[in-house]
Amino acid sequence: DDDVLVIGAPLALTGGLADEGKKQQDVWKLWLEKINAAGGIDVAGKKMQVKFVEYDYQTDGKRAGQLAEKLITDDEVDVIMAPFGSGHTKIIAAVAERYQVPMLACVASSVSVYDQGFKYLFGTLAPNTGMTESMVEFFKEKNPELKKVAVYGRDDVFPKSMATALANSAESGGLDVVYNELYAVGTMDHSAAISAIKSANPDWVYMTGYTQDLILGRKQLADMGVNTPIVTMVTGPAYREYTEGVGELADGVTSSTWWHHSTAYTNAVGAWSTTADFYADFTAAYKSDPDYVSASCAAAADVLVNAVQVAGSKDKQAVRDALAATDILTFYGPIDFGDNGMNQGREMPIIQVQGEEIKVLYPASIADAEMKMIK
Amino acid sequence: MDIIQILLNGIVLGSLYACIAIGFSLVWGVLNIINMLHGSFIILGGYLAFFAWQYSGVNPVFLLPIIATALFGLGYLLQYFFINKVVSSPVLTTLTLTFGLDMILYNLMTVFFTATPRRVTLDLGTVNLGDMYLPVDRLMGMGLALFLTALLFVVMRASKIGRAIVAVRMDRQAATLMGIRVNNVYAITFGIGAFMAGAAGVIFSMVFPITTNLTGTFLGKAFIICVIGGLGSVPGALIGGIALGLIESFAGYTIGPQNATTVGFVLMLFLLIVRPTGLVGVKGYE
Amino acid sequence: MTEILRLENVSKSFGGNHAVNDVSFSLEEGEIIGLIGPNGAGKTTLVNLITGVHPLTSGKVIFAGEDVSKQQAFQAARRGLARTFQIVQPFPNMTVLENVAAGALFGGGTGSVQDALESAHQELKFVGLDAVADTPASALALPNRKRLELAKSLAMRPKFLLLDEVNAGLNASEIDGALDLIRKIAARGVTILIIEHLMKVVLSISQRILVLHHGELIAQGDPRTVIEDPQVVEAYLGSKFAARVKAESHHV
Amino acid sequence: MSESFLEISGVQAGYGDVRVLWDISISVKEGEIACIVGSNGAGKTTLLNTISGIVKPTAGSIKLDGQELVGTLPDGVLKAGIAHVPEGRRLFKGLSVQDNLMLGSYLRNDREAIKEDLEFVYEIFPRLKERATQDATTMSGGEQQMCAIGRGIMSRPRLLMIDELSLGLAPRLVDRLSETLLEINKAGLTILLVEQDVMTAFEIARHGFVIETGRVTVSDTTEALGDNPKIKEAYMGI
Amino acid sequence: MKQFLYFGVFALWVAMIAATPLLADNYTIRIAISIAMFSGMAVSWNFIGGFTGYPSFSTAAFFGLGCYAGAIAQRNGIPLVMAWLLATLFVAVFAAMLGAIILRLKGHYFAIGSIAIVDLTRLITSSWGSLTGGGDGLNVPLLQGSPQEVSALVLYVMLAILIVAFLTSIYVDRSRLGFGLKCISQNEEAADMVGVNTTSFKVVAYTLSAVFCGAIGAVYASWVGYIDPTDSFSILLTLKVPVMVLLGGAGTLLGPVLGAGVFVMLEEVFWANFLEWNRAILGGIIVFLIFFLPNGLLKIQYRTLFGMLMQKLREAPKEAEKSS
Ligand SMILES: Nc1ncnc2c1ncn2[C@@H]1O[C@H](COP(=O)(O)OP(=O)(O)OP(=O)(O)O)[C@@H](O)[C@H]1O
Ligand SMILES: Nc1ncnc2c1ncn2[C@@H]1O[C@H](COP(=O)(O)OP(=O)(O)OP(=O)(O)O)[C@@H](O)[C@H]1O
Ligand SMILES: [Mg+2]
Ligand SMILES: [Mg+2]
Repeated sequence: DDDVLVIGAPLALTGGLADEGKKQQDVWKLWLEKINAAGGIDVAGKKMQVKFVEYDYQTDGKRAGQLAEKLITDDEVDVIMAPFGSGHTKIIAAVAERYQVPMLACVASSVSVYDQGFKYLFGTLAPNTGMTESMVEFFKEKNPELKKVAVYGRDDVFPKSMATALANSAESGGLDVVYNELYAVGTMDHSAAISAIKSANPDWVYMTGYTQDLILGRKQLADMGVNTPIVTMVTGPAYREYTEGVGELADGVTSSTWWHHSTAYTNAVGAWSTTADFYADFTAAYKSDPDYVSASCAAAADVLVNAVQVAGSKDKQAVRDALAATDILTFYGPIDFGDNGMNQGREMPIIQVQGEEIKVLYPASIADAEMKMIK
Repeated sequence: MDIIQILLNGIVLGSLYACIAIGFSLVWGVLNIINMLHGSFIILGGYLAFFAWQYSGVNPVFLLPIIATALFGLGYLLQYFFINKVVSSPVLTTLTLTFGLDMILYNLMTVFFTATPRRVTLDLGTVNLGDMYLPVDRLMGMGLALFLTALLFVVMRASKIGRAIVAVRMDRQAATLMGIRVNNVYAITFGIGAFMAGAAGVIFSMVFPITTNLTGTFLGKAFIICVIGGLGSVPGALIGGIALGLIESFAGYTIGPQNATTVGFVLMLFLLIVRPTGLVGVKGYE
Repeated sequence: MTEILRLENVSKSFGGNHAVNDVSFSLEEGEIIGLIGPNGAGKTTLVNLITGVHPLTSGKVIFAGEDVSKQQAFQAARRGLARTFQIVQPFPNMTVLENVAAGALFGGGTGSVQDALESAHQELKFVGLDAVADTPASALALPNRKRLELAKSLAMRPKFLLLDEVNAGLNASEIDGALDLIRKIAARGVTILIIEHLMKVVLSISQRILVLHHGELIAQGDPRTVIEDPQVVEAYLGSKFAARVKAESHHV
Repeated sequence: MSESFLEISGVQAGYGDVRVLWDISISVKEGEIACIVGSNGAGKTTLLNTISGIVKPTAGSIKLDGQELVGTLPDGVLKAGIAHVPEGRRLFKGLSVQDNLMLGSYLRNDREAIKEDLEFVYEIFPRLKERATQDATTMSGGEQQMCAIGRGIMSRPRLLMIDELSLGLAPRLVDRLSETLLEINKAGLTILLVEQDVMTAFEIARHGFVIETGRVTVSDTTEALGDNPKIKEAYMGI
Repeated sequence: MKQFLYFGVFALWVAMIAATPLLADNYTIRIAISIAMFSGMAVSWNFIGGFTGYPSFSTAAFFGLGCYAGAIAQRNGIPLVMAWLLATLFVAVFAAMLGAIILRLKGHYFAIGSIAIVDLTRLITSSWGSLTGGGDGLNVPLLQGSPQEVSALVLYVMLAILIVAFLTSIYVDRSRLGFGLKCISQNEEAADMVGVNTTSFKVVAYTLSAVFCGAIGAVYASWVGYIDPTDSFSILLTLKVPVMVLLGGAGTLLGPVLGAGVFVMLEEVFWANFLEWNRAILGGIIVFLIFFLPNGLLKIQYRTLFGMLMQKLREAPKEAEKSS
């Protein structure tokens, strides 16, 4: 059917990544309502309808690949949206590449996903390294005493790459990395590592992992009397579950994120023309703040629509070329895919929990609070 | 001073681990069933504690008896109506059956509770002893875990039902001749296993974030602890749990957290081969 | 006559319990030897030591001139040292024929499964079980199970057969049949060591008797002398049975 | 009032579709020792299992001192006063001798009396006292048989059923056990014995039953049975 | 006679799977590949779990090691087919050495020992980042060719492995080895006594249960193009394979193939139709099968099945009475 743009999305709706999968599902639903309200999208002077086909792959990699194939061959989708996480994105990218179907990775930021020379893979998140470098510089500026940092990350594609990137940035930024370890997936206790961190006596603790790891980590840091002025958890505070699970101890925890709703882009291409519009619609629908996963996924859909419009058809090759040439501004920020298909680096927000709220500290253009040190 | 802190960490963590393993070990040792449901029982206990706490505001410690008893009931019924029918089949059959039941329970839990991590945020602070820090909630968890272990130990050793459980484990028909109702004893044993799992879940909800994704992790820990301590033995599970806690604590500190879990597994394999009955051999009433 | 089995100062202890203590004896090829002794004297343990089930604590077992003290059970079987179990141990879900074939195939060194099944057929005929060849072993009643155990051992073409209470649980008339069978086996040139508490069996069949008590060999010799040995009467027979056995043995 | 203590009449039983007991009627008087003999597979064990409630009879009645036991579960039968020492001893592996004995008193609550009975068992079987802490199943056959009988006594039964008393026991021990049984019997316990060694059985028991393929074919005093030429030939090998 | 029937049914089934590239779309081929893959692993597992009666849960360890060995070999420039063979050989040697150690365990202890191997291999793979990429996983060079060519190629290679595994199992079943394994599964002590070298027989069976899984893992890695420790050494896989065999009939020749086929297709159906509840439904089916087909699909006596059902229904209230 030529008048319907079919988007396929294998999602983790159950299993380990179920919460993330649901977020993707939710935001696309919102996005689709918006598009449908406008009667579809305009392509080459005609209205084209948009449809999502979603399957649950139960956080099982083998299944993810299988469903990608089903989407492509059985449901004949025009484009694939990748699920949460770099690992599963890789699996699906291999299938999409083989079938030469354009694929948008909206929640995969590890460079290792993009360095395989794939032609049909495009990612809306920017490289991790950009985030860590600016963070080191910003913290050094805010806290001249800052000398020693402890890095503690989960041994999983994304958290590991963030931890590695930060350790590198910290070293080249002149900080002393006094502790740098990974913990295995499924670790239920961090007291041993935190004891070791404590005896290394850092000024800054940087921990990465899934929400449940970070809740536990934050609590154990406090329990074991690690009182560094800066505690950063990635992606912790970006999620509501984190702040709820940690309670008062969340106060003062910093994080970096690819997007925050206090950014204020206007005149954007896509379903929402300003960040504020998106924020308003999202909070009205879901009674909670959107995080970077929601925004990036919605933006990916916008980029896709834009590419189809530029190409003037849903021909896969044409859409792919249009995607490669993309350089637009969305409510989520500018999107301009580099040679490897990844969104070009830009300034990414550093956020902090202050009281009940999430405040933006950096970049100055959107900052709405001063950084507080944890006492 | 670090060394004492690590030692204490290990012991506290180990007691919590023991709590995970006791019910599992009992069911395995007595009924000869590898209960794949055990991890889900723990999580179920944890979620029930969380929601009951959120709803009522009552400290989960006081909810523990109710929740654990509810799990006892669930375990009793599952055993009585399902597992008892195949209880004397080979390991693989009972394992597959509990695996199937677990898939159902797990699915129900993900639908009703979602995978969102939940934690009872009491945040009771810490006790300081000089340089040492001991979180109050963990200490409380340890206290409860030890209390329950002791209670179960006494039940197994001194009570009639305890003796009946051991007899049934050894020879079903001979136990019948002693006047013991075997199906009932099986169901009670499985119920006790579920009770301990539920109690562990409640304790954990105050200390760890609970999510359905952890069922496998809990099950894995229970396995290791059983092997270290010996099957079907209450003191064995306690010793196994504390041993694992100490190993992870020391290994995590010295060779890094990433390898700490591996060390636990290597130790377990080693023990399995040199001493399959565990540190505390299976004997008598334990 | 040549020596087939010799034990030199064999001992075995379980923890502090000396189940077998410094036992030495030697057996000739073709003999039928009875081994008696009170319960717990160490008879079964001795069989386990000879067939490599338990390692020796000390001492030596020499079989057909070869030191076999360190052998494993399956090696014993392949050497021609077969045994039956006090508590019968069939392969329950295999047919009677397959049970026996297993003996032929592994212990008897038959080349192929087909050959093993054939020779199993012969052994079944020999012990009189051919009628039930295709029933599963678990369906047999006790006397037939004991015979199956025998057939299985025979299929291994043993030079030496250890029979641990193969007649226990049989009544007097069933025992007669069993004894005939054992004699037939002996006639094939197999050396037999028979453990039994039924005096009737031991006395009527053994050429020589060994008596074990508290793990030690307290008497050996021809049956009549042994059962009159006051030590044996005291430790094993009891005066009443001694009298009864004596009376019976006049009968025989 | 009834003279007969255990009264079994017209019992039929089996496993699944296989009928083993066809029509069994037996009566045992209080205070006596009775024995059941018969060839392998005749159904002796099945009969004991039926009495103790493990096997459900399809017809007939089993009464102890007037109380109907058919339909009662094994624990009820035990409570009514019948203890069963099973064929093959069936001791609990991994438990000490003493723990095994104590399990015999599982349904009782009278601590003092239990202690007394334990002392009594140790008195008649001093070997068990020596081995009180050993794993019961690592003992030799004879020791295990003692333990099994002791375990039966520990329920303080009114009727003790023993399956294959002499199986695998040294002659002297059989002798000793027989004497012990007579002693226990004198103390007031009724005993029903299943025995392969007919000579021994007839020596101890007053009354005997011969079971052939699930039917009682002869029932008489043991004296008379011992003189019966058919029985001599079939069961005593004379 | 019976042998021919087995051959016939198996050949027909394989032919049907092999025909999918001619008849169906790539998604169906992918299911066919899944069936071939799981059948191969099930037939493999049958050597230790079915014939020998040892409840082994090591399948995922062998599969995962096959994945990694194949991937690492390829990344180091070894040609595709060579890399597959090398991985297979590596897994076989690994299993033989491991078997000599853990087969001293029996029953439940063996079960845990074997399941621990899965976690251990996963953790080691995960920590040995320099060789395996750790938690990042490894990218494996993609197979060249169009999607159709690639999936057909993978399917035929998987089928070839399955056929070899199946023929091996027929051979073993008729041979001295198989006879000895059956003796071990019935009564290991007695097997020892009749002269079966139980240790070496078990090691051979364990190795056979590994070698095909290793090969399948290596091919799988090349097919998907990316592997990571959690997916390669998945506990779910290690549990699924024995369930499949049990479903079909453990210790039989066709049972594993049948069980794997039915299981994969059932899973597919529930997946497609009951998104939210598919796991529970699958669990329910497993529970049902354990009760009503304890010996597997192959051993159904359809006539008695109905009788059994009725009897269970009649018994249920009685059981409850009995204990009250
Ligand atoms: N595996 C074991 N562990 C500990 N003790 C054992 C073991 N096997 C045997 N024993 C002990 O060794 C002694 C000898 O036992 P054994 O079975 O050899 O006696 P037996 O002469 O065969 O007796 P029976 O005539 O009753 O069969 C006994 O005291 C027994 O308790
Ligand atoms: N659990 C069972 N299931 C099916 N049949 C059984 C079972 N137990 C015994 N039988 C059968 O019932 C019949 C009687 O067995 P039973 O054990 O009662 O005989 P017995 O007289 O005690 O013999 P023995 O002297 O060998 O102990 C035998 O044919 C036996 O095969
Ligand atoms: Mg013996
Ligand atoms: Mg009997």
